[in-house]
Amino acid sequence: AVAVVQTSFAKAVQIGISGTSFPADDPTKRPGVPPGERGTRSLFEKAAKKPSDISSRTPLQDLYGMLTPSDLHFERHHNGVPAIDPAKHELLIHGMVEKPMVFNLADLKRFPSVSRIAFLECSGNFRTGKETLSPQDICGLTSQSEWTGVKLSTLFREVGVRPVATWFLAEGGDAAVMTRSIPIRKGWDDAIIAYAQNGEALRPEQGYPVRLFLPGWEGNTNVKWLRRLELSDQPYMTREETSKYTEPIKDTERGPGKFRQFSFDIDARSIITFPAYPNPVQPGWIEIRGLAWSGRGKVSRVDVSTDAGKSWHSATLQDPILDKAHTAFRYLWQWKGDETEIMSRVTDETGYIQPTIGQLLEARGPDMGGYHLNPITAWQIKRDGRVLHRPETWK
Amino acid sequence: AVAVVQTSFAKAVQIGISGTSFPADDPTKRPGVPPGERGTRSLFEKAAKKPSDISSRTPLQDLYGMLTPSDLHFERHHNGVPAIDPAKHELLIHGMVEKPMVFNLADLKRFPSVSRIAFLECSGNFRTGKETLSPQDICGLTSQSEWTGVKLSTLFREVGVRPVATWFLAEGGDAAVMTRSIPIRKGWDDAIIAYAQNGEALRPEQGYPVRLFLPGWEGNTNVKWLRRLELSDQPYMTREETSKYTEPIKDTERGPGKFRQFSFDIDARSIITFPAYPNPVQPGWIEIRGLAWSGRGKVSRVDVSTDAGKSWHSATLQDPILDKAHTAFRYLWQWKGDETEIMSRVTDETGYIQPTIGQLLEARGPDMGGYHLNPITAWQIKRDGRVLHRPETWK
Amino acid sequence: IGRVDTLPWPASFGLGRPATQAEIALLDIDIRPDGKGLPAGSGTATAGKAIFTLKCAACHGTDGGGGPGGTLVTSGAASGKRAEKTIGNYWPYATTVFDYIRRAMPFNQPGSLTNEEVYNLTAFLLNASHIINDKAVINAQTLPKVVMPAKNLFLPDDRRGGPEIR
Amino acid sequence: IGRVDTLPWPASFGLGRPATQAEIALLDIDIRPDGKGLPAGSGTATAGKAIFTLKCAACHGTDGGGGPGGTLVTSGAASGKRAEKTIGNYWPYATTVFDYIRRAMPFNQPGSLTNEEVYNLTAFLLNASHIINDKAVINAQTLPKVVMPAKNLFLPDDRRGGPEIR
Ligand code: HEC
Ligand code: HEC
Ligand SMILES: [Ca+2]
Ligand SMILES: [Ca+2]
Ligand SMILES: [Ca+2]
Ligand SMILES: [Ca+2]
Ligand SMILES: [Ca+2]
Ligand SMILES: [Ca+2]
Ligand SMILES: [Co+2]
Ligand SMILES: [Co+2]
Repeated sequence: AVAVVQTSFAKAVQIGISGTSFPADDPTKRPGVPPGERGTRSLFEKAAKKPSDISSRTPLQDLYGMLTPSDLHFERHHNGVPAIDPAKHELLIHGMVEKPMVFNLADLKRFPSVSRIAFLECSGNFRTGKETLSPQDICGLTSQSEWTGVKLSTLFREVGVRPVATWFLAEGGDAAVMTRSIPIRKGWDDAIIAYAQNGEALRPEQGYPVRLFLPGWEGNTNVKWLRRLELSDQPYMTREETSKYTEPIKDTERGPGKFRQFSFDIDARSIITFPAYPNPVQPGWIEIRGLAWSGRGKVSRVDVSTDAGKSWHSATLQDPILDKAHTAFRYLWQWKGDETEIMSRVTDETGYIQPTIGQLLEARGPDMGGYHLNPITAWQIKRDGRVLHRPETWK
Repeated sequence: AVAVVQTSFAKAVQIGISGTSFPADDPTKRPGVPPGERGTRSLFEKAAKKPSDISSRTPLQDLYGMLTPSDLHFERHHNGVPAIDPAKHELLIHGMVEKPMVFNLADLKRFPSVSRIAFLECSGNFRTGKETLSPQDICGLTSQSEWTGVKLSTLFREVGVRPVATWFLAEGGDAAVMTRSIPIRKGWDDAIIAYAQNGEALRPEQGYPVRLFLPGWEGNTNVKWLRRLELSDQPYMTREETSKYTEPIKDTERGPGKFRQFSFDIDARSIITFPAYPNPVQPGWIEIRGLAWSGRGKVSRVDVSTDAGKSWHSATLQDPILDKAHTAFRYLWQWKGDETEIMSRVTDETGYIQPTIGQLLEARGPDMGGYHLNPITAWQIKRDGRVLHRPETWK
Repeated sequence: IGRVDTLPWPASFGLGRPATQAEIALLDIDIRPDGKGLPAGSGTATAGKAIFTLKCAACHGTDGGGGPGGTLVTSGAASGKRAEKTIGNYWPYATTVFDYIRRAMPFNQPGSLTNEEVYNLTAFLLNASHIINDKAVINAQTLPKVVMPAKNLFLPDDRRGGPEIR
Repeated sequence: IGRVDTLPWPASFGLGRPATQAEIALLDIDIRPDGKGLPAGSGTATAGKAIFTLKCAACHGTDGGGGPGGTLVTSGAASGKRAEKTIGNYWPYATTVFDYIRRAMPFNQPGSLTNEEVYNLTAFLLNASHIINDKAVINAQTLPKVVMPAKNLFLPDDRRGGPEIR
């Protein structure tokens, strides 16, 4: 068919009046691809995650709006993505319950359901130390989806959680058999046993066929490939919640050398994704764009500075501003070609204002580790239009 | 690597204590797939569009929440999906403007931007006539995305639209060189020149690299692969807006045989997507689920009947309820195994109540054609659990 | 209906580039009902019939009477309810025939016709639909003056939301 | 902290099936700090060392001193700021060593160890970290009683939102 079109096109060029002025691959002059079963992505689009051995980062600087395409959602797993047959997968709920029960996927989908758009961020989502870092490098371990599933409170009710239960263990069916202990209040509050993401079944990298989703809480607690929940009157002190997702703090009463444990909440954070490394800018009007979010509720405001933090201007927030969700912000700026630094600062509805790294250091001590770092992040704008990360140094 | 794992797994079964009780393909016993550049979809998931020669329908009965995965967004085009090189694509705006201008994709992306979640529906989105129709068959030409782009009003301002201009022509760069005339008020109001969808670049099937998006207006006016806008003081009377997207009406003053033209608004509509053909149900508690939307604003309420329309119950609407957007609704129902019919009925914020096909016939006459049909749609629940469409017959 | 400008924005963002008359002319292929956009050239039904037989009849049938690409030629007003909707009974403006054929046909070789060919094909289809006689010459002056049987069939949308079903 | 039930819902949706004790036992592999979950069996450092050399040393180094899979054995409290965080200075409960090894190690053959092997490896790593002596027998009774150097290092989260940075 292509050959026929090309031949007739060549003829058209000879006889046509405007044919000679159009490029040979003019898409108005050849029938396109017929309707199909699955859509495609343009081969000209190159947005991709950046994988390491243990994670893969969302290309924030290449995205638009507040949602993350499911196949660009960040990955973090502790021994790879398992291949799970949904017909064989079950969720066991036992321990301090009246009725230990097993639910298959069809059961879970029949319960009353809920959907919400919310971010998911790894608490280890921070990098700095050199100028050539993009938003993806600095903070690509956050993504946003519409999650659908059954509220965990609905299942708690079904199995009859005993009043003595204060924690539950969530266990994955991956090769790491990932486990975390979760305070029961989160289960009653807004935890979701999610089986869908952005309109379709969860993607394998996000826990197919079923995961725990804890709005606003650090990524690792959102156990993927969920196979078991055990209700208990104490935490299990798993490796992840002792030797891993804990961080040095400054304890003014009991002295130094203490560590924070069960630090679930994601502190409010924002980052400018445009302009950002590696994309240069031209002088003129620039719409500064970025994302802001908080694990404690809604974004109240975002301020932007274009003079290295000397003055701040209120950015426009894109509706809808959702609870525990990435919120797009924008600020219109005229860059006249002078060297400067631009940065954003979010305030959430609890009144928490995103700190500088200096404020974090002062509050947490000089050895504050790599978790829950949410500092204001600055981009240097060079005279030639290059945009570079302003590295933070403290160790 | 796979061979090594399998060998060591066989050994593990011999020496392990629980190994013998787990299936041989237990995903907890072999490392999974490492982090990657693009995520995958489980091979167990089969949701797909249903293509015809001219369109392809979204599998509404297989989806969750309010968003449509981009590769399952419905397709409707008039001579295939073109392959467009974004570096060569430009948008020309001319006609009744002070400054005829050409914008390339980089230009468009630098203007102040906007994002919104909204549905897109083809005005020919209705089928009936037999019992074995699914939501996809009946109304799969509607989908929802988060669209990002520049407001057309921003570009109107840039080119200096003259006060005499009352319409504009939108023209696509596909093989049909699709054209529609649009009243200028829509351009000033909420039209978007969209270049992104669900966080990433538009998909080719949805108009890559740039399309017109007119919230709440019939799909055909949302010209894809947009290459040209011409401002005018009259409509162009293109083939699509005369011989095609027009429909018979009852004109009580001027007699029969009249046709409605420039019928842009999508009337409010809803459909139950679960239970629905082809999926049978079991007796017991069933969460009736569906989507409701209106081209004129927000969904105010959805009522559900489980007794063939005799009584109606208010359904729960899933937050956020957005302007001109699919809104998920739910109603909990105990099915005791008796034969019945279930159906949903939306009311939008203008007070418009979704009609029955009888009401439509009475208002529009017996020969009302196939566009803008939004009747209440019923599912028959058979004693054996089969769920069948209740066909509407009027011709 | 322009807009009073109250935005705290620059008058221009300085993006894009001015369009030249030459590049506008290349893309500006639309034809308005008043004939604006019609190119030089002309056509007759007789010449059009020959081209139609060669390039169109395979999909639309001999003389446009029907085929896999649809029926183009029938006559009678839309009141004859069973009649297929075609140029002769459902196209309110003759200019649309020229515009549509030039931009979209033949379906398998869109954009391949010369203006002269399009004028001839337009004349042929209008004549076959009993709208013009077989001597009529169709050009930029005559085409907008052709009065189509469907001219007064269409009414603007009166749906406005609210309780009323229309 | 159960909840008073005010939902207009049935007491049960009747979905899912009761879990049998046998299937719970198969999946219930976690070990709590109080020892709940520990299976029969026991281990010693000497036996553990042999298994470690065979199945673990390639990734964690001879005696756990470090390798591509990370360092398992160092000693000294966390106050020695440059010391790597390991079992000997950063694991508050000995039960976690058993739990984690059994569920996740060896990395390339997870879930392949017998309980006896896990007891032996646990004993080896606790001994190498100078927490138990090389004669100690580790089993369901003794493991929860092992007092770890890191026991009192951890404080609950005191971040609560609001203006204060913590
Ligand atoms: C390969 C098949 C094919 C050929 C050849 C072809 N057409 Fe078509 N034609 C179609 C199809 C298919 C449609 C409908 C397109 C759509 O729905 O958007 C159509 C539509 C039309 C219409 C609009 C009909 C209506 O009622 O809206 C006209 C007029 C037309 N063709 C004229 C022509 C002319 C003149 C030629 C020759 C120069 C031609 N066609 C050659 C397939 C063809
Ligand atoms: C093929 C490589 C490999 C082998 C073999 C291996 N490990 Fe590991 N081990 C790892 C990796 C990688 C990690 C880190 C996993 C993670 O980050 O989730 C790890 C983590 C650990 C940890 C946790 C360390 C910490 O501080 O959190 C322990 C304990 C451990 N391994 C013990 C063992 C034992 C005992 C064996 C043998 C039975 C073993 N490993 C075999 C690669 C290996
Ligand atoms: Ca031509
Ligand atoms: Ca993952
Ligand atoms: Ca085993
Ligand atoms: Ca399409
Ligand atoms: Ca024109
Ligand atoms: Ca247990
Ligand atoms: Co934490
Ligand atoms: Co319409």
